[in-house]
Amino acid sequence: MHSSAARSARVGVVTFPGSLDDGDAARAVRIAGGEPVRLWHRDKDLHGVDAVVLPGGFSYGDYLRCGAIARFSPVMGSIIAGAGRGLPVLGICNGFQVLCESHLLPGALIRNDHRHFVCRDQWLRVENVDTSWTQDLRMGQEILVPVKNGEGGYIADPETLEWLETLGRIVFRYINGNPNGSRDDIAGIRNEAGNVVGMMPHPEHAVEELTGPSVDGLVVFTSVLGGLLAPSMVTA
Amino acid sequence: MSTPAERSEARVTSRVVVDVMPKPEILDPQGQAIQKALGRMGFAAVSAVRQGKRFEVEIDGEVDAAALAQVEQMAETLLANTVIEEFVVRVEQ
Amino acid sequence: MSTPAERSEARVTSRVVVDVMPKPEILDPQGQAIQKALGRMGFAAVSAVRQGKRFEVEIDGEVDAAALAQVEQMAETLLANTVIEEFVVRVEQ
Amino acid sequence: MIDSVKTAETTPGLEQPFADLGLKPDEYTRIHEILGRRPTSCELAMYSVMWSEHCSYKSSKVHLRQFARLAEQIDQRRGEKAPGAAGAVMVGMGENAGVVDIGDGYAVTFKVESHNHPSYVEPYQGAATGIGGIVRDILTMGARPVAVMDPLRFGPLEAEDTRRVLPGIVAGIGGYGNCLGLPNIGGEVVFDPTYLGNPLVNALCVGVMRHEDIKLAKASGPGNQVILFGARTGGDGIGGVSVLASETFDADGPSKRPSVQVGDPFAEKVLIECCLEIFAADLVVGIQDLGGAGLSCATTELASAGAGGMHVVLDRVPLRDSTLAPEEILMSESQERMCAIVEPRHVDAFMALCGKWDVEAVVIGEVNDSGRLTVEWRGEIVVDVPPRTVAHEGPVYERPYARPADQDALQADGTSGLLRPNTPAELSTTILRMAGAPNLCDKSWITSQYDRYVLGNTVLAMPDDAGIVRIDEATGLGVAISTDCNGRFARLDPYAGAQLALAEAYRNVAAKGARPLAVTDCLNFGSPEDTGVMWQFAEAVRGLADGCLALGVPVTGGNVSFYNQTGETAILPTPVVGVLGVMPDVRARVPMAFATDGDAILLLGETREELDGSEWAHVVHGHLGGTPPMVDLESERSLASMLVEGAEQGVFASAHDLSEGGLAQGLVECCLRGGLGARVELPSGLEPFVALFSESAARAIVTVAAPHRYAVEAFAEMHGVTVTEIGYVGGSTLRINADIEIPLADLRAAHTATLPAAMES
Ligand SMILES: Nc1ncnc2c1ncn2[C@@H]1O[C@H](COP(=O)(O)OP(=O)(O)O)[C@@H](O)[C@H]1O
Ligand SMILES: [Mg+2]
Repeated sequence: MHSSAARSARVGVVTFPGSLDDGDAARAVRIAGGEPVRLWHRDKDLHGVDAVVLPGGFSYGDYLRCGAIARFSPVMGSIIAGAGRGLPVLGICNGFQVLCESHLLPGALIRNDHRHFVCRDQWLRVENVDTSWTQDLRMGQEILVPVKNGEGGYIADPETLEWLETLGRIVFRYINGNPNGSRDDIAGIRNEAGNVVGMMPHPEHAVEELTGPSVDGLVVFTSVLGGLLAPSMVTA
Repeated sequence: MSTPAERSEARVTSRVVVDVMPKPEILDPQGQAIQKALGRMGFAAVSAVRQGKRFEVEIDGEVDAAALAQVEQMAETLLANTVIEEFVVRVEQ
Repeated sequence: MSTPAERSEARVTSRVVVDVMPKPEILDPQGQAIQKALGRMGFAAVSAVRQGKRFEVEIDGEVDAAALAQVEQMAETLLANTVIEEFVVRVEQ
Repeated sequence: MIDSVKTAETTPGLEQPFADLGLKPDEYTRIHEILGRRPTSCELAMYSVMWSEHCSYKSSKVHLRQFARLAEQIDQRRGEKAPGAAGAVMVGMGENAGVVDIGDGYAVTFKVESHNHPSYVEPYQGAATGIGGIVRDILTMGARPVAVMDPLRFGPLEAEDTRRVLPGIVAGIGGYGNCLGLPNIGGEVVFDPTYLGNPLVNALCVGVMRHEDIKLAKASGPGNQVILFGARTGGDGIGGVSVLASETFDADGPSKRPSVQVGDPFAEKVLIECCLEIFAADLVVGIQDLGGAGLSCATTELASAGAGGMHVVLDRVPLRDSTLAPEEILMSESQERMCAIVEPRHVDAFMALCGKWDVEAVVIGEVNDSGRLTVEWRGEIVVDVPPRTVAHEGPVYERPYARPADQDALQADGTSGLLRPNTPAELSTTILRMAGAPNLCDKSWITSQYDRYVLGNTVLAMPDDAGIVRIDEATGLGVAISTDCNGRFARLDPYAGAQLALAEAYRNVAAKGARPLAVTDCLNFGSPEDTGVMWQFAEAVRGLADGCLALGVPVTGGNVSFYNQTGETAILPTPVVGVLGVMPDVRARVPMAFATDGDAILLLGETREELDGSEWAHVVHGHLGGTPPMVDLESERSLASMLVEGAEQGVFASAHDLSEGGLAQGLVECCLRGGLGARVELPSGLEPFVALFSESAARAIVTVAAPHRYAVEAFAEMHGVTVTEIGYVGGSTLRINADIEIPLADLRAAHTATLPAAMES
């Protein structure tokens, strides 16, 4: 796949106090063939990672608004700056919420319309493969990954929803049932450059036959690693 | 259904506000989390924060004593959990 | 750290209230769910409910213009998500 | 005016409200004798809360001793039969939770506890803090908590109060457990009228550690520092232990609201991570969580297990509410707090880790060898007691018990006279009705509110027979747990009922391929002051102890919850039993879902006509009477051996234990889980109704692909298990004999509609 000289790509996984799926995200990176690097919320230094995952959980308890407090942590300052320079960033669930609160992605996530936490296996349709995190998926491909959230309803003002649609910024959509009242069945979106993706479902929980409903989530991680290892992007 | 934005419509609706706050003696993890965050962000003068809920209830017709009593009852039974929260009902000026 | 129970202590603290509500153009599923529940419970006169948040911020010292400006800034940056919410800051009478 | 030890000495005659604190006159007198003077108000608070039923086990102690002997008895037997590391009890009863060796240098600790009364008063917070409490118990042992479970009991599904209590309890369990990042891997939901004014919220947690990491609640080493860390102390649940756990509610129910504890799961999450780093750096010599009875419990237990003496300066306790009195600080049940004993040279490192996680920590005292626990407040000594007398030498009651007068009549009133479905149409209707009955219906309205995926090691979870978590990614070593109890059986015969609960949990674990190792239990009963209830309790304990001995699984810990009753009516005796099993490689797990068209369906075990206390009698006739199914622990053992060995050899495509609802319900569940139908021919010689709905124990259904048929027969013969081939997997209907055929879609509709309909109308 890549020359033996190439080091494996280093993917940072941030731990905020209250992060829960950080270990799982790191495991997914490892299974995908990358090297996970744990990043601490108070540490501005990104330790030279090639990409970053903001994992699921309840950062700082998420009592105010999901992701609202994490957005002001030192590590986020560096990640926001990095994202501006093209650093691939994936926000999963709470990570997605942090990305919205950071204004790296538009819109917001609000309490599920049925007002319960929901954990279930969810079918998604891939709507955009032009991102660092979905380039190895197929357009229109249907994948099965867990969702688990209490505040997963994606919302934005009508104009934003419209341009997300017309500009192809919707990356994943819920199919066979919307688990949380997300507008337009939106499960994941991207920024303009395609390096930043936020998604409510949990690809890191679908990387092993033994523990997940499928291994469909693995491709999200191999996508970014593949991109990083493409010769043009390997840092000398 | 009318939304607050439409309250100038012909039909008369009135707005009653229900403020629900954690009882002072009850632990308020939300408030504590916010206070700490504000501290980290440099807002040093804040000595305490409490987070509660605010409901805006639109009622058909004028707010009379009967209507207020109804809202009191909604607050008591649904909007607030009186084991750990207290509430205030008031008509928006 | 002082708790609200200690408000009457010698040190002067003032309370500023921040009300945060979903913007009118943003769907409020929580409000809708509450309205439905109220309907089921027999409160028929309710035409709409919106749910937001209420923060009580205790500030050391008197509330002057500078303090209010600080709270405005807290609301803008942390307490409200201005993408979907609007807020009002006021001094508790 | 501080009621110090000095004041107590000079005012011997002061009248004290011991009765309001739940102390009996003779208990109060004993405190005088112990101290040689009247207690100070702080001491009175401590003794009253520590000698309450909840903390002292004063009514149950004499019975629970049977469990304490078990591990040794079993070890002796096991020593002769099957030597091996896994299964040894490393820490037995009496600590915060028992610890079991599972091999490869790993140990697991697990325990189930009740939070029944608080959850009735304030369902969300009551259930949430129930999870918080049991997780801290597990953490305290030095383990990383890895999963939770929640056995629940409610009043009738359609009752108004159930619609208040159930959603709140479920949201609280989810809200707290999800935020801690602990997968919920199973539990129970049972509805019965006796729980209407007294729902049961039991919470189980399991944790993992390396052998060398086990921690004990012990304050040894004079000069060592006592550090209180975690949340600040507030007025939560003051008197909660004695008032909430020892007295029944007034007739007017929840309108009278005692103070409640509010949980902060985020604080607990950082506390967990902080503790695990502290353990990893080996910075504590002893540790104890603050649960019921708060500081009173933690300090007296730590002190009496260690050097015997401790001095605490109460003024140093960080408070959330500065108006708290010293008595209240000692009794406060504020959540998310821990108490550690740390050598002076490690205090700085300890504080640094707390700082890293933003956890407040304060040195509140020091260990000494005075043999006394002394507590100082505003410069005066307000407590000076021998700690053992508080923590371990509370009153012990030999409560009188007697078989209730109506027990014979109850047992005589069997189900033989009840009208049974007979025609294919009637049987068909009954199968559908049962599939949708509250106790048998799909529980995903509840369980989908729980995160089952977090930590990435959940191999099986609800609705499968047992939850399984992987412990070692490299080897696949893992554990399986199931909790069970049929309170109706326990009501008909508490001795047999407790054994049936044990047998079911044991069988559930084995059906997944795990070898059962150890037991935890939560004994939920009515008032111990009622001789009939006390008899139920004594019988259940005796039954469980005898059963555990027979099955070779020791009880490593548990919990007793008394006073579960509304007015004079006690709940069904509910000895919830949790069985933990080990799997050397979790890849061998056997799910319940029918897997492949054409696989043979085999019924293992023998079906007798046993319908007394059955779900059918309950659902269709509202009847409870007769005698429960026969207990045959030898058969349970054989069946389990066959299931485990078969799983290890990979011969089963699916396996599911049979219990409530019998074969009919078992088939429905396997079909719906796999989305595959079945063609079943009921064994001849039994009335079809009996074959379908009898609840005989020691049974399971397995499916087997053709190449493994012979091996399964061989295993069965080796273990003496009766095997009956009853059909094969296939189609989109459940067909039974020639004349019953129900589309899976209809079964699914009936099975899944019940809870949403009840909760969302
Ligand atoms: N409160 C609950 N929390 C989590 N899982 C539950 C709960 N109640 C029931 N379950 C799960 O639903 C499934 C069916 O429960 P039950 O009917 O008691 O099973 P069985 O009779 O086979 O022991 C099991 O997997 C059980 O763990
Ligand atoms: Mg069961």
